[in-house]
Amino acid sequence: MNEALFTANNVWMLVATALVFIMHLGFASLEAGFVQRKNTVNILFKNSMIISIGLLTYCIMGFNLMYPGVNEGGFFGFAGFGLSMPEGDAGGIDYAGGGYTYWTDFIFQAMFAATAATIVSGAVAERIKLNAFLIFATVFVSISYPITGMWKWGAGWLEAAGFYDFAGSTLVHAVGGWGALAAIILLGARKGKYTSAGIKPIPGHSMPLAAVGVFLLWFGWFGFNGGSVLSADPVAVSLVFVTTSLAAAAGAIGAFTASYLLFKTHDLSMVLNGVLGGLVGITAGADLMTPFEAIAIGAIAGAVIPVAVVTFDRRLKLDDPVGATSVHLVCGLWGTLAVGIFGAKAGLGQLWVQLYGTLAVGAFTFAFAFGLMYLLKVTIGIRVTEEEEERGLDVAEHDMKAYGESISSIEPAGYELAVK
Amino acid sequence: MNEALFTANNVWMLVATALVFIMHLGFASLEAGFVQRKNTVNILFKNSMIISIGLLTYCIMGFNLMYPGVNEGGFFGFAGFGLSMPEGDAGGIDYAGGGYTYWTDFIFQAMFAATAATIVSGAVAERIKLNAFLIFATVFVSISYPITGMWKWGAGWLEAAGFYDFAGSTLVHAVGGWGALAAIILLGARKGKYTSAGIKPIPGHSMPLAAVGVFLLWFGWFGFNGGSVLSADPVAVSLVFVTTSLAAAAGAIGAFTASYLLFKTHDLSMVLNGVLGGLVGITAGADLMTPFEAIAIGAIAGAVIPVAVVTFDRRLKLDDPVGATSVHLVCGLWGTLAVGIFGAKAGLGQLWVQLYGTLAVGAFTFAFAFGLMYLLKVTIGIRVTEEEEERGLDVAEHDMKAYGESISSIEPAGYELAVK
Amino acid sequence: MNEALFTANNVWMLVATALVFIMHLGFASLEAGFVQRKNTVNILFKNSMIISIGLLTYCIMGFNLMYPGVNEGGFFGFAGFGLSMPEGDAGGIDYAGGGYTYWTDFIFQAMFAATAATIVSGAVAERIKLNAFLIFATVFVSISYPITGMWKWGAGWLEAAGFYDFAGSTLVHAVGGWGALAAIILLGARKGKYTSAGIKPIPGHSMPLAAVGVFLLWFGWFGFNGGSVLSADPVAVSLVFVTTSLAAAAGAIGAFTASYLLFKTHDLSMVLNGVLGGLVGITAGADLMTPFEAIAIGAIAGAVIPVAVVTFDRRLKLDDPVGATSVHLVCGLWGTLAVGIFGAKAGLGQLWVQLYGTLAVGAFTFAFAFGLMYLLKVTIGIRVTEEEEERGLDVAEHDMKAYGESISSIEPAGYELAVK
Amino acid sequence: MKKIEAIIRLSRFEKVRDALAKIGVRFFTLKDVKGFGLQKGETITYRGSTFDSDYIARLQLDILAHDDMVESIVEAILSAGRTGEVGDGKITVFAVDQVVRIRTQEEGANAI
Amino acid sequence: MKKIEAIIRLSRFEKVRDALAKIGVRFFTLKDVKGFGLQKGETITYRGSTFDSDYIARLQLDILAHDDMVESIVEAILSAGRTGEVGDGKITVFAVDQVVRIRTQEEGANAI
Amino acid sequence: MKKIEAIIRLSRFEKVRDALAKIGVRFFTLKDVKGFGLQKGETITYRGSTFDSDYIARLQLDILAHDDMVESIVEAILSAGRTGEVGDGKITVFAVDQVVRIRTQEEGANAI
Ligand SMILES: Nc1ncnc2c1ncn2[C@@H]1O[C@H](COP(=O)(O)OP(=O)(O)O)[C@@H](O)[C@H]1O
Ligand SMILES: Nc1ncnc2c1ncn2[C@@H]1O[C@H](COP(=O)(O)OP(=O)(O)O)[C@@H](O)[C@H]1O
Ligand SMILES: Nc1ncnc2c1ncn2[C@@H]1O[C@H](COP(=O)(O)OP(=O)(O)O)[C@@H](O)[C@H]1O
Repeated sequence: MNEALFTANNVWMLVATALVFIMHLGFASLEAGFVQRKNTVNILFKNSMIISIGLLTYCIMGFNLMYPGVNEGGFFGFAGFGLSMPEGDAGGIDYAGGGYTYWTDFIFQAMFAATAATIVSGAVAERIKLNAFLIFATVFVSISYPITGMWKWGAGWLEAAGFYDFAGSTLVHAVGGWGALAAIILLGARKGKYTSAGIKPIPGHSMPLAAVGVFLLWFGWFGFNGGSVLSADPVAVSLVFVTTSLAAAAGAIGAFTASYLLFKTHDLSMVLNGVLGGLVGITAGADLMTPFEAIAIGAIAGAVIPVAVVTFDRRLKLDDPVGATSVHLVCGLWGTLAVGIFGAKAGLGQLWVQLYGTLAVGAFTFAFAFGLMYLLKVTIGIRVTEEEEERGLDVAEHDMKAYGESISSIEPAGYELAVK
Repeated sequence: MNEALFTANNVWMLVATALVFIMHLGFASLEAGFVQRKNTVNILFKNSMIISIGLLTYCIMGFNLMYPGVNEGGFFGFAGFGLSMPEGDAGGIDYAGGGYTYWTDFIFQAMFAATAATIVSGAVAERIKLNAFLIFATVFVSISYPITGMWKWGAGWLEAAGFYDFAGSTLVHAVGGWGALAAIILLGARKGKYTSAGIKPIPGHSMPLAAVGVFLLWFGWFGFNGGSVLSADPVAVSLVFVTTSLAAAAGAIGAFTASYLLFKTHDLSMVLNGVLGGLVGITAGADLMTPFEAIAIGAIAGAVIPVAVVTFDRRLKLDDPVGATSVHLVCGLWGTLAVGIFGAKAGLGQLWVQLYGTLAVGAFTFAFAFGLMYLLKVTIGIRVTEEEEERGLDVAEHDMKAYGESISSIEPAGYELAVK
Repeated sequence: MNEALFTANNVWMLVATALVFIMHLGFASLEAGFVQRKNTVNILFKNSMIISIGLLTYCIMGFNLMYPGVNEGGFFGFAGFGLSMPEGDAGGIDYAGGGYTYWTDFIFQAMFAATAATIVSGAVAERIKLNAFLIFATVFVSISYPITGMWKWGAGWLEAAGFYDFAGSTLVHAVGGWGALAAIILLGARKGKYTSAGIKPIPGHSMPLAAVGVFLLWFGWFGFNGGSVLSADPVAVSLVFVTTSLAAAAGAIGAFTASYLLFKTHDLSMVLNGVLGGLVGITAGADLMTPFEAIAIGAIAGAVIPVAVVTFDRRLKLDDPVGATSVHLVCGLWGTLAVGIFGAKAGLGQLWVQLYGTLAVGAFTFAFAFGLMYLLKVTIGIRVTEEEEERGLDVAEHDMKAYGESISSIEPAGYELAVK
Repeated sequence: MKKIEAIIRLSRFEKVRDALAKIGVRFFTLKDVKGFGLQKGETITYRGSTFDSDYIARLQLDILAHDDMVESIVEAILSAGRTGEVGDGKITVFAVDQVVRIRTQEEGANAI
Repeated sequence: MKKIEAIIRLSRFEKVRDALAKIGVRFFTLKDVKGFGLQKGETITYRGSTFDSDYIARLQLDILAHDDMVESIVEAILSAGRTGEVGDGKITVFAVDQVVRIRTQEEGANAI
Repeated sequence: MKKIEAIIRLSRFEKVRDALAKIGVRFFTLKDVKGFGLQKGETITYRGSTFDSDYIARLQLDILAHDDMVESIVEAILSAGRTGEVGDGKITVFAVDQVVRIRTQEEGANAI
């Protein structure tokens, strides 16, 4: 390994880190766009706090829980609090075979960690108490996520068992999705959503914000998947770019088609979720697929989205304003299983490992999240009052408005005459 | 060529790919900002679909039409459907002299391809039928764009003739602009735009969205032009960064000055379009210019924008809500010709090649786009009904609103007292 | 130095350049979000012009004022107008020890330069005359900023004195902050802000825009600080990523805590400013700190923000709509001093140099900015009329509205029935 | 013929609408208004300053009705729009000189 | 003096405005209102659920007029605002007790 | 009982509100309206075309008042709302048949 190659590798890993960071803006925009105007400040506040909390707790303990370097093949390990850079080349060129430095490793992984909590934030939007959510997110991201992460990426028992999850269809997305599911079961639906008269849709307040969010997520995913190569290996990274992009594109087409067949209309929110579904779906096997396999995985993920949304929303009456369970949980499962169906590792044996691997992670995460949320529910309470919900969390929790304005600047919608 | 240099080159090409991708968000934001509120979902929907369709069709056939590897110096070639990565080093370090891999080549080019269709999308906004547009975009991007692209970048007859187009002033921007022109001629102006009482301006609904779009386009252009070096050659790429930035800046100043002289006001939409004009203008010769030549090219492009906008809008009565024809067609032509006027290749001979080259591409593209659009017009129809146009395409085509809201969250513009 | 390493270094420096560029979008969004609706076009216009003016003037003279290559250890030097690339390797691999090319050097530094003026733009928003501001920004960025920049980065007297400012807590942020302070003193508060009845807050018109801006600034800061390593040195750049991220995160938590203690509410605008405070604070010593030192610096910066905002706003009655003085001036000072308190260079001697260094820069900048603004005030005037201020600068200066709309597209807030 | 203007809470809109439908009011016009008054508005904090928005968002319903319907409409709004807390709003009744239906040019009682 | 309130379609605004201008109405006040009623609103789909917005956006014009102008104003609105389809809206005329022009403090007929 | 409708400039709102408070008007309803008329609107330029927005944003205050308060309310608005430039707006007074307070069902004068 020469210094130049090490440098090129590390440059790529740092760029990937920055790209994963921007996914947090993607999530913030998407979720802000999909909630009502009166809850916009709240969701932006939560997402600003999650990335901050995520980075700090990962520095304090998460990183050493996830990559303990001990108890290989096991369920749990901990290398102590804080970060300690190995001296000299051991933290540099020799740290990861010339792929990246110790610091790069930490910061890349830290950006991932906060993602799981962000996924929950969208699902519980518009009704969860701020302090309960912040406590939940802190504990979830600093304990639950690293433990299941260690099982696979930290050389734990799933790694030993041959489970494959390239960039985290299970370890990040399904984990976030299970957390979201546990939370919305305990939390209940938004007021007025399920009435005796029927199910009332509660449209998000800004489609442009939502679309900006999805494009930024796609952009960030180049780092999320591309960085998971853990070096700048030209063929590997460029293949991942191709499979990731094609799966996202196929996800859009899949969702477009399925939602048109189901609802006879062109629903932008479905296409946007379809893109995300395709991205989540390809994530477990982005390095294993041919372009056409990537398209197949993405198209199926996209087509599943409208069905999943309607199932959660109407059949199960689980209220998820941004579709986080459909996108991250359902497509995360699908992507994990797809590794056993398509691509270089396809086979019944692999499919079986993928299945029990993802279920094991899911069972742990769901139990952890449910227990934690339940504890919060019976202690400090997890839901705002009905009146606060009606007024909106922006005023109730933040004394703010997202689009504040003084009276002297009220601007009526413009009207114009023909050119003079 | 050593592995480290290959890796560094390829890292840059992949970063450039991601940057070109984000231009699609730039276009989506810009176009959404420049249309009326009631057509916002529609434009976001189209732009989400175009990038997806573009990537998939380019994978299926576009790439092999544009880079057939056969019929050098000719007009047309096709290497068959689908992608096939050359085995071993032939698809890796040896694929492009160590510049990038086969996969990188495909995905970088694929991101470019969808751009041409996106340019059309803005010009036809607010009145085209969704299905007609999607069919048009699909055919345009998978057949017309690759064919003219092959003429130059695929080693076709224009390459042989010495035509120069570094990153696509003609092959991408003017092509998109000609497509837009053909489309708006057949489509006609928006209802109420040209009345007996005069010409009615129809202001876009969000200048912040438009400004975000332009900054993102500029950001992405570092990849668009910088990646067109096709390696990370330090001097070449950094020169391209300099010329690209200075031309954009000069475009802003040029448009600022010209629009102030013409209209006696500081029109933000003109300055934003001026930045884009400067970028389109420098694109053909970004690697050939000194800083001062870049400034000259950009300033002229920027100054041309207000004149072009007014000419299309008032003299020719061609209704183009986002100014795509002015920015991409006019400045694309200008940039192509500028290669014969400024910089390393300047000269009458070159100017002549530039002229007939860009006209040849334009003639083919215009004819193709006009024919295709005409076919759609006489078959499925290309224009929504008057009533749908009045209600807005969001409701008419998507049953959605961009800024939906339930009544209980109506928030009046705030009013405040002095601090208590 | 081999070519591959040079290429990898230069790739990183160019990526960093693009990231610093996107900070201009960050500033534009943040400032647009924090002003009233009626002044949105104006702030977007100013920010589009500043980056353009900044790049052009830096090309014409700023670069050669800041890096004159003469008068080392001195106060002033000038290498002549325009750019001239050293021939051959002298402008390439040999230019900066293989770190980057001459062109890269210029464009990276040019992106920095405009930042200082952008900081002023937020503080003076909603009341400054457009032409006065543009003249101020042009002169400030082409003369004042490069001169103080030369003192340290151009090998001037502060460099000789041992003053340390890694990426510009003083040279960029405090400089911008001092300029802002001088400007708002001369300009006075917005009409109606300080009345006999008390202090009237004037809420910004879009928290989503502000939040997007802050995330983009954080994103861009990876290039701002990471690029200031001036090579892609893996350990150095990755450490900077870690310290920068942790300081930003700690800034959020610091501002969250302090503003909750002070105001008993969860103020999003404070948390957003806290992130920026943390980023500004770490900037002077991002390469010198351990993670925990970075957290300490960021947390203190964040906690200082609410106190500083209230002090400027209520005690000093200096009206700064976006909090630029608190974020850039106060945290810039703090970050500069922190180099003498925390990290590898900590010590009383260093603290003393840091103190007089930052004060010297501040004194020059404040005097320059105050003098310049004063000159403009007594000549062309710097403030719009009361009536223009009331109508909003968008209409008064630009004849535009940020959210224009024709009457036929007025869309009432939606209301829905239960699903049929 | 009378015109009834009712200022109600946002949160009571659905109940009032349903109550009106039940007694046969098939059309009305709705306006977004702001109620200023002694009722406390929302407390807003921005950058460390707290202030009071001294209004509350309200809805105004305008209903044209035959004289004999007025009483039952008022009743319906009273019972559906009431929370009992300060700020429930007001109902006002005005005399109308003339009503014309634009579509048919019908006048008077037939136009309602 | 009378006050005329006319609820019209958005799409008829320009015609009505021009018709009013032609008969010499130089001032009026415009409000954005929502019409609830039997007319079908827009069908909206969101994330797979379809629902009906049960109102349509309308404009309300308030015109103060001398008694002798009322008839021609009503005529003008009737002819310019009519499409013949359900939902064309209504014109209502009210008696006014007093009008004052703020600028000049003129009262009554002179204030209009 | 009377209803007073006052159309005023945005920039005079605070003065008018304070003037009303001083004479004991504790409640009113506020509406955003657009004034069309001879007063020049704002000139807007967009992509090189100049046009005139032919309205100006205005506020409408609706105040319910006892008969004996009407005069002083009109006075208060006249003095606080006046700039003397064209476009200061108008005050209109209407007779009210009936007022009911929703919270208490009080009717008539007590309901104001
Ligand atoms: N005198 C009035 N003139 C105009 N509007 C009024 C008047 N009194 C009340 N309103 C309107 O009715 C709303 C609620 O009435 P309010 O008197 O506060 O309720 P309550 O009768 O329960 O005390 C107010 O916000 C205001 O919009
Ligand atoms: N009784 C009423 N009270 C108040 N507003 C009404 C009434 N009837 C109609 N409107 C208003 O007029 C609009 C259109 O009138 P509508 O009766 O639907 O038209 P048409 O007379 O053609 O059937 C409605 O949307 C509503 O705003
Ligand atoms: N005849 C009218 N009918 C309805 N509204 C009117 C009428 N005259 C004036 N207004 C309203 O009052 C506003 C200002 O009045 P205007 O007559 O322009 O002021 P001035 O009396 O100072 O000339 C107008 O914009 C309009 O909203």
